[in-house]
Amino acid sequence: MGAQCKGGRLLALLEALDVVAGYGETEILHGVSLTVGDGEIVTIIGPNGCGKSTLLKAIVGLVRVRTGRVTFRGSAIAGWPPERIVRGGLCYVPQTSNVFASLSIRENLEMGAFVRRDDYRGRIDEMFRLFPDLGLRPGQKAGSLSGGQRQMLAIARALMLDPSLVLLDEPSAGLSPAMVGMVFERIREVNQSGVAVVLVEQNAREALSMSNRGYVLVAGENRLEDAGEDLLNNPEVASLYLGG
Amino acid sequence: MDVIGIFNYGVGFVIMAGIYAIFALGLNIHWGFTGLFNIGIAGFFALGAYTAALLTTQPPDPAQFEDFRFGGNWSEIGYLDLGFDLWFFLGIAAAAVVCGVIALVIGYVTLRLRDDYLAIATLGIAETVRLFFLNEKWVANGSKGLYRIPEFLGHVVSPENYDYLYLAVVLAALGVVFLAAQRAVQSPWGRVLRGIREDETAAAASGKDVFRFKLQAFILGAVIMGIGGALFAHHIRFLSPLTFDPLLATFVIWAMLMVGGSGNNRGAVLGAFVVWGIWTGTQFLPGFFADPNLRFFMIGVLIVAAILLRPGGILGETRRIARGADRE
Amino acid sequence: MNQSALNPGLRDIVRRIALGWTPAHTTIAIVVIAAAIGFLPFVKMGLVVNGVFLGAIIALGAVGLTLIYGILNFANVAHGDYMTMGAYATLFVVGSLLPRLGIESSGLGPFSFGYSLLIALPIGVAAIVILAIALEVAVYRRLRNRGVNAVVLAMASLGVAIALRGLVQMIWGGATYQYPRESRQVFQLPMDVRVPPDAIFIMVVTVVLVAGVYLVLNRTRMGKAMRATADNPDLALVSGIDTRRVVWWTWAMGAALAATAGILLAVFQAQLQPIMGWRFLIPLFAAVILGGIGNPYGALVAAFLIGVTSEVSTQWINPSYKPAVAFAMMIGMLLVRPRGIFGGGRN
Amino acid sequence: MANVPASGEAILQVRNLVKDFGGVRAVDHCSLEVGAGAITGLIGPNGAGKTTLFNLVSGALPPTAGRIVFDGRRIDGMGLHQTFGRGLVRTFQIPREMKRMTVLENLMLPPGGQLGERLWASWFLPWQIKRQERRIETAALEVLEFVRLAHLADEYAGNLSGGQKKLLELARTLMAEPKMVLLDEPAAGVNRTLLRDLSDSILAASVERGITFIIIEHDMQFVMRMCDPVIVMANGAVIAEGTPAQVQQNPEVLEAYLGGTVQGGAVNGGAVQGGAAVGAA
Repeated sequence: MGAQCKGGRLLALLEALDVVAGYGETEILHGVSLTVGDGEIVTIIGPNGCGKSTLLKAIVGLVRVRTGRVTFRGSAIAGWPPERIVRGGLCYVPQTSNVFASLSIRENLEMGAFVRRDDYRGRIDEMFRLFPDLGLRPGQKAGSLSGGQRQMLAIARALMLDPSLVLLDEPSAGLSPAMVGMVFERIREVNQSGVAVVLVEQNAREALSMSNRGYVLVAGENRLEDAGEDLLNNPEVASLYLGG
Repeated sequence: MDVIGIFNYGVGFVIMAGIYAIFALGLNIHWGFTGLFNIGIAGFFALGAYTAALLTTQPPDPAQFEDFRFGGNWSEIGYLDLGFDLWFFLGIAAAAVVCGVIALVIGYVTLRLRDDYLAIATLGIAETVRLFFLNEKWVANGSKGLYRIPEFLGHVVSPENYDYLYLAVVLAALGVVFLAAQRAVQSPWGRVLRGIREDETAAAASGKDVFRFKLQAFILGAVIMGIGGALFAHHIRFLSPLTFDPLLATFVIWAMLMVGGSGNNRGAVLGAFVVWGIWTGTQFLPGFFADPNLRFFMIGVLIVAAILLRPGGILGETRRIARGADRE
Repeated sequence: MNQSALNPGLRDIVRRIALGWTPAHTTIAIVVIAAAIGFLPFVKMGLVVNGVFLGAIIALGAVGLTLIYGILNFANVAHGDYMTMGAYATLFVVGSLLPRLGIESSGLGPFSFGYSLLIALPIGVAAIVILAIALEVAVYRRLRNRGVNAVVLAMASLGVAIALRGLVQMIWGGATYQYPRESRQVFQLPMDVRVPPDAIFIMVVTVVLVAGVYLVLNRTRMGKAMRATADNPDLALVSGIDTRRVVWWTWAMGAALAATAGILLAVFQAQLQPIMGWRFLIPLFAAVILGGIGNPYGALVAAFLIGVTSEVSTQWINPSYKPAVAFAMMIGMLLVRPRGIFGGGRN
Repeated sequence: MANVPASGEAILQVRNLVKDFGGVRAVDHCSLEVGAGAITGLIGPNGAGKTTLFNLVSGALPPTAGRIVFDGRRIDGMGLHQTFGRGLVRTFQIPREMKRMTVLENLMLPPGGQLGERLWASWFLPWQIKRQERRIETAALEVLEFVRLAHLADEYAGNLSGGQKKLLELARTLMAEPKMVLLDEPAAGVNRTLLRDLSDSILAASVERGITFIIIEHDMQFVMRMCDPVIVMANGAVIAEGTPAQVQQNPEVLEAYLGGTVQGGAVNGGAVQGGAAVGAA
């Protein structure tokens, strides 16, 4: 197992320990653990159906955690409703239908700031600086945006709360290669502004190359954990994907 | 009331409850087995009743009701009068056919769409039927109503004993409808309906033409309601558009099915007797409790409570255990 | 085949309120308006104007009904009885409560009703809003938590509708009532158009409320959250939107609009009956379906279309067939374009 | 890229199939052939369009363009129940059992040509129906034996475990006596014991009944053990096809899973045409 590149337990921003979760009678996660430090980028990869997306949903409260602990900034958040978790500064971008298609760009961002009581107009301008594409026509309906723009809008919506951690579920899915590069570039910028990022990705190469650490899940269990670059060069990863 | 009075009251009660049980069986085909939401039972009720009445009732005195020209003229065609009350059966058959045809049209338009469109369409047809009979005075005398609807074999029995005869007629009809409904839902046909109710897509993936089966179920339920309406007409013997108030022609029947147990034909019949018992029984309660509007209120509460507390009703659906032909 | 039935994971709750206006809509609008203008010479203007007033009342009810349909995703069969309750609650205030406080009036200026009705109206509306939220907590939320499908929710609303009407009859009986009123002169306009002053009041209230709905949906946080929830309930949840409050606001707006529609209907037809709301359901649902389920602007346009058409139809057919005309329009629409005039609704 | 599968002739041909959802193209000029009698694996990263392809082939969704030929007949544009009638049956990723019907009843539903599905027959021909019912019941019990669910015959289907529901799905398709079965993630969420039952049942159905299978699955061990050939989809099109070993060693496949660079995308683009060429061959 790879080295833990963080100072100690207290510094962990998010810590999931032996999380068991699933839908209906089907158990998808059989005890998965995950640690994210302040300001880190952590990538989770693994074959389809290994439970990557379910893990994110369990953390953010969309899927019930049956056993195990999830702590965020020291408080145990397993069992909290999503909106309470979100208010605490942990935001989540689903893989598909992650924008309100019938709302305008600006309204989408306002919805991202729904729990904020203060004046968030400055934050919207910040998002427009970070994602200049979005600022061009803030009145445009999100449904008419291109795939890449939608993805950016989805990330920007999640950032409206000024979170300390965002969970991104396959932000590159279905995008053209050029767009993928752009989205990853933005994610790096977001991270540089001090936000920790958890990425669930198909696009393992690109994602791991910019991550501090990576996890490989297989069949709802942790299989590998290592620094991003090291994982990338690990031949075991390929065999995990294609069996044999 | 003396013993005979109570007994006669009981006969009247069973006749009405039996007619309602037929409606509950029809609704059970719609909702209980197929999941079709029909809130316009009153429409089929009225169509069935009027159709039967118009075919059997003597034409009116033209001097008295100038507008009323149509009703009953057909029953004068003498050569069909074979000395036996053939018109009674023709009326029931016609009531069934008319309701079936209307159901075919409504179902054809709405059953491919979202489930709740059917509800809105049945509501609309009930209102349209009511308005038709209210306004088209030439058909059925409008709001003044149809009088003197003949009794089946009325000349055979003395008037004071007539209810016994009609009780037998209603119970026989209920028996036939019950057996037909029971056989239909217990056959593979009913299995397809329940499959559609449980999961339409899965039923389609099992090779069933969902639309066709839904349409058949909707028509069969409506036909049963038409028969119920016809029997009602010959029992009450006076029809006006006001007779078919949604309360007594739609809501009560829903309460009967929900209380008795949707998805179970025995439950539908039981529910009809229980709810009709509550409905007629409470009028003997003292003071406030006898207020018919309290009963109205309670019917609504009963439906909501059944959904919330006991979605299966009193009996609920029985699990169909394999007949065990080749087992053990 | 219902497409959402293929996505069981998302359940059947992903719904959108279509607010887009495309060139196709403009074309349809132009064709309809052109046809209407071409038809105009054969039509009595007075009927058109009456139809607009009727359309205003339908619009109030239908906009609320379509919001509930779009956001809570079921056909609220009790909507008409919320109208009835609103009318009767106001009757209680204006007829019983206020007179005890010495407030009695009728015939305010050109209107048949008095200022006491203007005091009673918001009280009656508030009562229905509270009633709607109480029913949400007592009935609908429990069923939704149980994960029942839309038809069972509609069933429950049928029970609610019956109970509400029973309640009205228990308290007021089946008799016909009126708000305190005085007969007033009707404004005579050219082309045999006659406008009762009350109708102008109805129009003003409708315009104000519909504009209010527009502002709430487009300018306020909660209104945008309502649109967001209708669009994508799961995403609304993870965006931190308090969906429970969204549901309450939806009921509150729908019930307030319904209650107002009920009161205005009672003013317009100068009488209250327990069945008035139930009978009104058909034009309401016709407007909702014509306008595309969940689309308040579609419902608005469709309401006036239905109001005018059914009123104008009385030139040739018996006036009491007005609901049947609305019903026929709805069936015609289902045959041709099940998603409504603007295509925004869902099938 | 591998050649056309060795086993049998093509029972299913898909040509230039396209499906758009709004602005998103889920299936993009997809072409493939499936040989009769084979167990074909269909793999690919999330969002590759595998389930959409199933929906199109089975008639749950209409295609935007392209054509589908099954058993010598065009079936694109048919509905679910029509493709079923031609012997093409599917399962769902999340099992869709009839919850308030028993396991046995669930299985007695699919057989086609049931006399008792006619209303009049249910009234007037009870004996014939009873005889037919007995036959179907026997067949259903046999299938239940076959998938090792016989002890649950009278249980409500809604009360089964997730894995048992997967078995029930498979059993349901077998009841239809199909020519071809599309299985959508049959192994997901199934525990190891039941998984063995499941793969045994599929293999036996293939060998004993000659049924053609196409299986979408993410459990690679399962795929590699069961399927030959394996077809790989990415971005809505076929990018590779071959024996499990060939696919495992194909660098493009790994690229598709681990994420291609810009060059990788170009390679994928080339492979799409290659896939089409294979289909046409």
